[in-house]
Amino acid sequence: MIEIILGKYNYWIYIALMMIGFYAMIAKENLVKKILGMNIFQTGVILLYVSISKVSGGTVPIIWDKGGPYDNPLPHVLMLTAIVVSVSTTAVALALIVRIYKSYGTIEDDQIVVINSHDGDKEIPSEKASTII
Amino acid sequence: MELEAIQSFRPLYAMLASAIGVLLIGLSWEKPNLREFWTILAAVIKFGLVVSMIPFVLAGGVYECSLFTVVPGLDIAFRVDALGMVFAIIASLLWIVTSFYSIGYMRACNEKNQTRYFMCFAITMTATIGVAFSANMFTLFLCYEAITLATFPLVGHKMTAVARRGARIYMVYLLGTSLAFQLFAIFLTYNAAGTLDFAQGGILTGTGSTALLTIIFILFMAGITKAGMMPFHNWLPAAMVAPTPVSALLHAVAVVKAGVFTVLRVVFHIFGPGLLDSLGISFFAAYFICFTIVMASVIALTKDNLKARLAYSTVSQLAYIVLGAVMLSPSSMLAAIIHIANHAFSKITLFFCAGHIYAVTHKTKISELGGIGKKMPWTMVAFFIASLSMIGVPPVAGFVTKWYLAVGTVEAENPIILIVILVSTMLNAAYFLPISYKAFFGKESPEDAGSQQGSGHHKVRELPMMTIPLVFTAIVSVFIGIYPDFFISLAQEVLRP
Amino acid sequence: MSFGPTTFISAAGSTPVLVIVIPLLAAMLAPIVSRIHRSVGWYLATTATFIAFLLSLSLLYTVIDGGTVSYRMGSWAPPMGIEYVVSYFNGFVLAVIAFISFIITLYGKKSVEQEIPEQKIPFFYSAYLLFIAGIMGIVITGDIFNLYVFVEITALSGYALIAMGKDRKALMASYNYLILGTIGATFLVLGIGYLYIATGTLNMNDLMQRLPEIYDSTTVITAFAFIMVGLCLKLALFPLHIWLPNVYTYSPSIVSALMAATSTKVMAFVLLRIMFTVFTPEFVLEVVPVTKILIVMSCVAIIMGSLIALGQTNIKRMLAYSSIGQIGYITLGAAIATETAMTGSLIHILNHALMKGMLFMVVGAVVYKTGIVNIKDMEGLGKRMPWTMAAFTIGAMSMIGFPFTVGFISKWYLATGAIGAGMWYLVPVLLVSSIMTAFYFWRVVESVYFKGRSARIDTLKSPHHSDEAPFGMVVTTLFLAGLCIYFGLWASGPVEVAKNAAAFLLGS
Amino acid sequence: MIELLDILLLLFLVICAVAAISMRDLLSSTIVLGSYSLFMAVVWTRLNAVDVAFTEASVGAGITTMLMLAALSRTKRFEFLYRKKGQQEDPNKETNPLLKNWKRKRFSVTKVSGLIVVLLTGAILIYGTMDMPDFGDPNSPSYTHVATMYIERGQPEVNVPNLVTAVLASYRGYDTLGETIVIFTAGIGVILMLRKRKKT
Amino acid sequence: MDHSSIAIIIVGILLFLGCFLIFVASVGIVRFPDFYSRLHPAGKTDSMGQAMILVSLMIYEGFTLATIKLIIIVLFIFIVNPTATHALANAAHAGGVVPWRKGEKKR
Amino acid sequence: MSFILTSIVMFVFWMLISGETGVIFIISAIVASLFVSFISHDLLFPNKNTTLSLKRLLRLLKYSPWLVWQIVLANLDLIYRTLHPSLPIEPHMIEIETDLKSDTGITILANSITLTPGTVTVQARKDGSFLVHAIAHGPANGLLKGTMQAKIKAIEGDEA
Amino acid sequence: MSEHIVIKRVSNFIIPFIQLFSLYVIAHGDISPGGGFQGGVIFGASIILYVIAFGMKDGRTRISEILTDFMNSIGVLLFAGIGLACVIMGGAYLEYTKLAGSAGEGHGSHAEHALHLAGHLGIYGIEIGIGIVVASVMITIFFETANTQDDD
Amino acid sequence: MFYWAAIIIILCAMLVLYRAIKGPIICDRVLAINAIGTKAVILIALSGYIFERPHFLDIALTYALINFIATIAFQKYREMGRLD
Ligand code: NA
Ligand code: NA
Repeated sequence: MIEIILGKYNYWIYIALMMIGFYAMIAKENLVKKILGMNIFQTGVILLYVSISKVSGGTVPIIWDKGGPYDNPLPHVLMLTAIVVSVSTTAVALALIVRIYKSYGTIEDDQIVVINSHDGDKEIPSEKASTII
Repeated sequence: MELEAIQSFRPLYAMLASAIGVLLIGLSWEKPNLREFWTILAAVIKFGLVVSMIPFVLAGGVYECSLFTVVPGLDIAFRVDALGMVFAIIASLLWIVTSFYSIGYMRACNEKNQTRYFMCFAITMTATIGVAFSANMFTLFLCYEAITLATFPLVGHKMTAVARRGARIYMVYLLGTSLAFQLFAIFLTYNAAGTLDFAQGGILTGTGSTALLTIIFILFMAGITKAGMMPFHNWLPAAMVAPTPVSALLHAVAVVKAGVFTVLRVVFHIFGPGLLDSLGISFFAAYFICFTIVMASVIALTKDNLKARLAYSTVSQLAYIVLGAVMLSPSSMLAAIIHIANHAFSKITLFFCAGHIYAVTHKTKISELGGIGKKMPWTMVAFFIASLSMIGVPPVAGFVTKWYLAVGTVEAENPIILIVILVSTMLNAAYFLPISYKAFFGKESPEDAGSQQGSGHHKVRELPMMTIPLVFTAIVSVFIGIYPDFFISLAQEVLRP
Repeated sequence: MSFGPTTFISAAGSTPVLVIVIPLLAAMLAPIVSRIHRSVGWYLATTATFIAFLLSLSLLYTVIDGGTVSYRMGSWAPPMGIEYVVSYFNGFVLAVIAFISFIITLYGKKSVEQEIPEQKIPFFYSAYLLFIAGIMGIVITGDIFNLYVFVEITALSGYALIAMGKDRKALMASYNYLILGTIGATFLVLGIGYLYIATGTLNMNDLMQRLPEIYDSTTVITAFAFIMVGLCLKLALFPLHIWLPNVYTYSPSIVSALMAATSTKVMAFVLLRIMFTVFTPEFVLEVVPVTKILIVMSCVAIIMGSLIALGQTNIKRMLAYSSIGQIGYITLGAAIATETAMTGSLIHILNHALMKGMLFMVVGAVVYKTGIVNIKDMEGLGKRMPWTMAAFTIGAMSMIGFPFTVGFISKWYLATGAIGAGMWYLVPVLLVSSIMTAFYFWRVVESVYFKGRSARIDTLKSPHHSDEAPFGMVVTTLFLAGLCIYFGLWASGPVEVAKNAAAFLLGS
Repeated sequence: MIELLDILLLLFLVICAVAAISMRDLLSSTIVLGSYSLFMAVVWTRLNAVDVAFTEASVGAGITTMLMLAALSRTKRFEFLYRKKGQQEDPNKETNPLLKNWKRKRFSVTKVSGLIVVLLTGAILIYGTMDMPDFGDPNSPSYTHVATMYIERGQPEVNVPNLVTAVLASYRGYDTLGETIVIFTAGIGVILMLRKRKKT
Repeated sequence: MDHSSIAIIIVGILLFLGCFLIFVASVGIVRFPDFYSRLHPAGKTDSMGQAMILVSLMIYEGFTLATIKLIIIVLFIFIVNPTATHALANAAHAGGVVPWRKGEKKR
Repeated sequence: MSFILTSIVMFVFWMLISGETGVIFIISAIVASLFVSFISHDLLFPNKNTTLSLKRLLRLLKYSPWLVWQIVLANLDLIYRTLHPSLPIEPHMIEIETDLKSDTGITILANSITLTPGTVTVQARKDGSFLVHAIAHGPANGLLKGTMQAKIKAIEGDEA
Repeated sequence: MSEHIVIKRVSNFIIPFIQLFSLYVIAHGDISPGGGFQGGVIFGASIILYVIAFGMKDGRTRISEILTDFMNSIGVLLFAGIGLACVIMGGAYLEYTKLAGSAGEGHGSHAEHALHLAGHLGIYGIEIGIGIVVASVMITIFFETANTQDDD
Repeated sequence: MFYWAAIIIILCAMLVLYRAIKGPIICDRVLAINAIGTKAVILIALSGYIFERPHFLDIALTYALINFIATIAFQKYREMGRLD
């Protein structure tokens, strides 16, 4: 048991980080908070991957004259992609939030639900409809 | 004996005649006379094509036409055999008659959307012939559903709230049950038999457990709602909102007959009498159907609306056909087949009469029909003759059916069903004869008498465009009562082992 | 550089990558060249999707003739490099996606011009092409992490496209999709990470080779669970569907059509692919009882999707819930895991793409001409837009599963497959959903044809003549409607391919 | 990673994460998240993931924070929180009449079910770690299979000393193209959503 | 004692001093009563500690390319950190934050 | 002129941090220097008079040892104040006036104030006046003496 | 921000260095940490710093909207185009050594050198492409997100 | 030696983190984060020497620069309420 804990506890900390972010993503009402949570969630995942790459006694995976062992470069590559995805998603999400604030005047999910429920099922405004027909 | 089969596109041509008619009708929507000409022409050509196939079929031959394979196991294929011929000949002949009648009715009533009406009519007939000539259950199902779709606009033709409601009930029953039960039965059949092709003696023999086959049979029976069996009969009265020619079409020709025809196909060519007999479910089914027969008649008695009474009469009469089929005795099966024809001609006469009465007097209730026989003698005489057929009085067609059915009960050694038939006959008499009595001997209602005196142009006159068809069908009813040989020989062809 | 015969040959041999790269290049070019003229974006998109379609067809034929094609990016051998694998299975899906995308692009010119502000049209087409390229990349990649990358390309462009809807609810739809989509994608990437920890590889074939000996490892089981949940979120399987209705309802018409026709289907495809070609049928059937769970969930999806659709007043929302039900069909076939049922599942990817794409195109045309999205306001539209409504009727019949439409073919294989697998009790689920489908579609058809004009239509001018949607919209819609019938009657071709694909998936 | 240094680093991260999601002032949250990001990069340098650390340094601490600030500057700074009676007024004055009488519940279904989902997910993830190789195990499959190929063949085949670059640009160059497109897509997406009409 | 061990001792001393300064800065940041006063440890002591550690690294490294980079980092820190400190002070001032006066409550 | 100067500064900077001498790297270095210079030369040398800028740079180098010494003093002072149990501080704001004119001069003084004992620049204004936060009276008085201002005025020179 | 002399002056001073550093990071991606992505972000950050210090209007005169719109595409086109060039030269997508063309055929050290060079330049090319996209997109995103011009 | 230096610095960072979380005003937090940033720079530089691979200096340099930009951005946001 002790061995399991010692061998794996680092994974568990990553999982704890992920879950903190995940919780914010699904349980927070504020739209920006959700995005903050998303960032934490994703860094947790990235941490998990990067920790796979570590090998005991390994060094930075840049070839040098003192030789290996080198750490696994693949998870690093994958996680560069993941970081890029994370920042891209964040950018798009923030742009959306700006638009949402402009049209609803709030960035709280539950408040927007209230506003929407008063909105009814309006028709899609069609600029040309009246002129064409 | 092996059936002699020849490959021919003739069954397809018979369908195409009306299908092309649809296009021509649609294209000449601005010229009503031309449009009606196309209807009649298509009907006549179709009838001609069907008739041209009779000799070979009577001689024990079969036309086959395999169109294409949708996916392996699902073929669009047609096949003209004796059973199909019985249905096709009735349907195509009655289409001609109905067309004339429709023209008269629609013009007399100033109905809107006549082009749509005639187009849908032609589509329905195409699908009906498709049902008659289907070579397998898939093609039949396809055409069966096509009938439902094509008749929906006909039922809801008036587009009023009541009409829409009726049409919706019609749709829900027919579509719902066929999708839920019939399709399920087809899936199970295919899975058990590996094919859906109709074959003499059935395809399911020895393919599955008794329980499975019983379930399939029950699903088929529940799924073929067009046959109007209780408890799935409600669509029939609901569909009475349709214009009368449509009701005629539904109750005499296309829809309900497609239903009972499908039942016969299932009994004869999916299960086969032998298998059904060994399953031992037919008698339970028969008792069940007896219930329908009696109940429908009782309900019919309570209806004052003429068309509603006719509708319940249909429920009861269709049950004869199904009863005959599931009793599985030679004579009862024969009765089932020939009653398709017998009921068709008689019931269409009755509806034509009802429609004629409505078109001329705008009356729908039986209680208002006092003395109408004097004003519309041809119509009411025809009505009387057709009633006799319904009751089963010689020499009109219905008698033949009842006779063979009675013989069938004896063959099957089932006196209870015989009693049911007798009771139902009495009930038939009880709800049909008063109508004729009232028409000829009843008193005119005071308002009618008053209004007739007040204005001259309100005088009731029979319209030839409608009278001729109904007289014609009444005559045919009598004719096939006296000379039933033609349909009997076709039926024997079907039942030949 | 010489453009000799080698050029041609290598380019022809590079079809698997070109089919992705060409829409991508077009997406890059769209914002630049559209400065010339505003409609250049559309021409570019049409050309690119058309070329992609041709390439995907040629790829499909290559696969049918010569078996699975493998393309190595940078010529690196598979476990090290990224590989594209085109088999019967994904070649078929690729062709379907490319085709539908092309048709929808062809359809969308006027609709986009109306719904998107003019100066954003170039960027819109760019995002649109990225979405398509992403989806096609998902289909043919043979590397599980590359799959994730393309999932994200699709997702990001999707968020932007959805947010272009005119109603402000489109923004919230997009945002919720973003959150749930990101959770889904992150679960996917977590699962991939666990798989990588367990096996050390990302190549799907290699994974398939290396996984069986460690099937009982908790790491592998967890990986599988996370990949499944992630994908089910993305494909909107019932309890995880909550993002979808609003997305389909409030997106611009062309986006609704494109997403309805492609995205969830592709995710379902990925689900099948991972279940059966990364893991094996033995794993999903024996080691982990996932098929049993999936069957239950699919049935719930089928019933609930249809049930909720019954209560909708907005036509787009109704179609969206209908999609949720239909997705259940696809997963159901996969979960039954017999060749026939799987054929049904795969053929339904094509069929549903045709039907749903076409139905959303119809709604797009209606919105274009009238702005109507409420079913109640569609009364009497049958006379005004006869062709469009004819297409709608055909689509409706196909959704119900009439026997001369594609809908029937799917149902046929699913049902006979279920019965063949001894799960006859699934058939009632299919049939009941058919009936519910009939209810909610027929309600629309009836009000379109059998009611007088709605007050809303009456307010629009010129009631006498038909006011059809523009030619391009009508023709493409009718073309798809025609295909709904064509492939309902002559289904042997696609079914043959689907059958082979099913056999491939099940490893027989 | 059983060393004190790493435990402290991870502890720091957990504190930052909890603080970031529980702070009411979104600006503060953003700032704390920035420090989270800073130390995340330190963790990565500890794990020898130099390229990842580099990326985190430039993106996580820089761009993300900047974008958050930009977004906050155009929305609200404070999260709406449940308040007991007598507590301080909401600094965001409510202007929407629909929300005048609206109150957030103390325990919403979202919160409770969210917590359950999170705990469940975490439990499954931990279950999955049971059969994982220990941290740094040189015989783990992830190291012995493809990774070894990259390490052994990367330099001779691609001729690039930084193996991360070798894999990123060559072996998995196609992924990187995808990654580039992801960025491009984000750019297009933001333009689509936020660009103003040009003044004519 | 050879050259390198002397270097190591110097490195150690500088490292210790650097750590000490940073510690003091941290204590200051926590302990000082208001924002403006906290700027002092944050802006000066911290930078100085940072510089010392980097210088210790330079000595440890000897004269290589890395040393040049370290020098550049130190230079940048001395340009950038006071500017940042100033910017913060400025922001607080613009935001109306009033300096703490002796005798007031800590805040 | 500023373009060339920037290019050279950039090239030197590159070579200092890179140290690679391969052909590709040298070409890259040149291209990069020119590119940066092209887009940003006016940022590094906003003053048109580049000779003046160079002169100022030399004077700044002479100034820096003194500054480093002041920084060391500042730290000693702060260590004392921070660790003393009674926290001996008396924070207050002071205004100082200088006759610095150039932005560079003002910037150097502002940052020097921030780096040196007990004072942080809160505002630096165009007219050469500063608002400074002092941690105690001692450092404030040191600043008010004006030694630093004079030294920086010397860097700035009279040319501007 | 007319009053923020210190911030402006210091920003001015370090922006060129940041920019050069970003290019350095891109160019040295193959021998040390970093590469196109990191370099691109840092370059973008330098422009963001400029915008923050001097305002959006000044920022847009330096880096116009049209320029970033173009560069977004150009970067990816460069990357994807190098891949396509490899296909045209008869190789697989992104098979950089094929860029050596006929010089890379045969077995001599000359051919090997050509292959190395081609591989190297290919990687360099795509790093530059990535750098362009990332920088340009980061600038675009920041400009669009921070732009309060139309807000109330 | 470097290792223990790193540990001390992390502990200091935690000390400062207290200020970052506690505030009370937002400027306090930024100040604290700024200080944490300098600690991160040192940690990264130290890491290179703990592992004997001084590749990390580029990252440290980047950090110093980026941290500055974030602070300036904050200042602008505080003062103007916007970033453009
Ligand atoms: Na989707
Ligand atoms: Na790199």
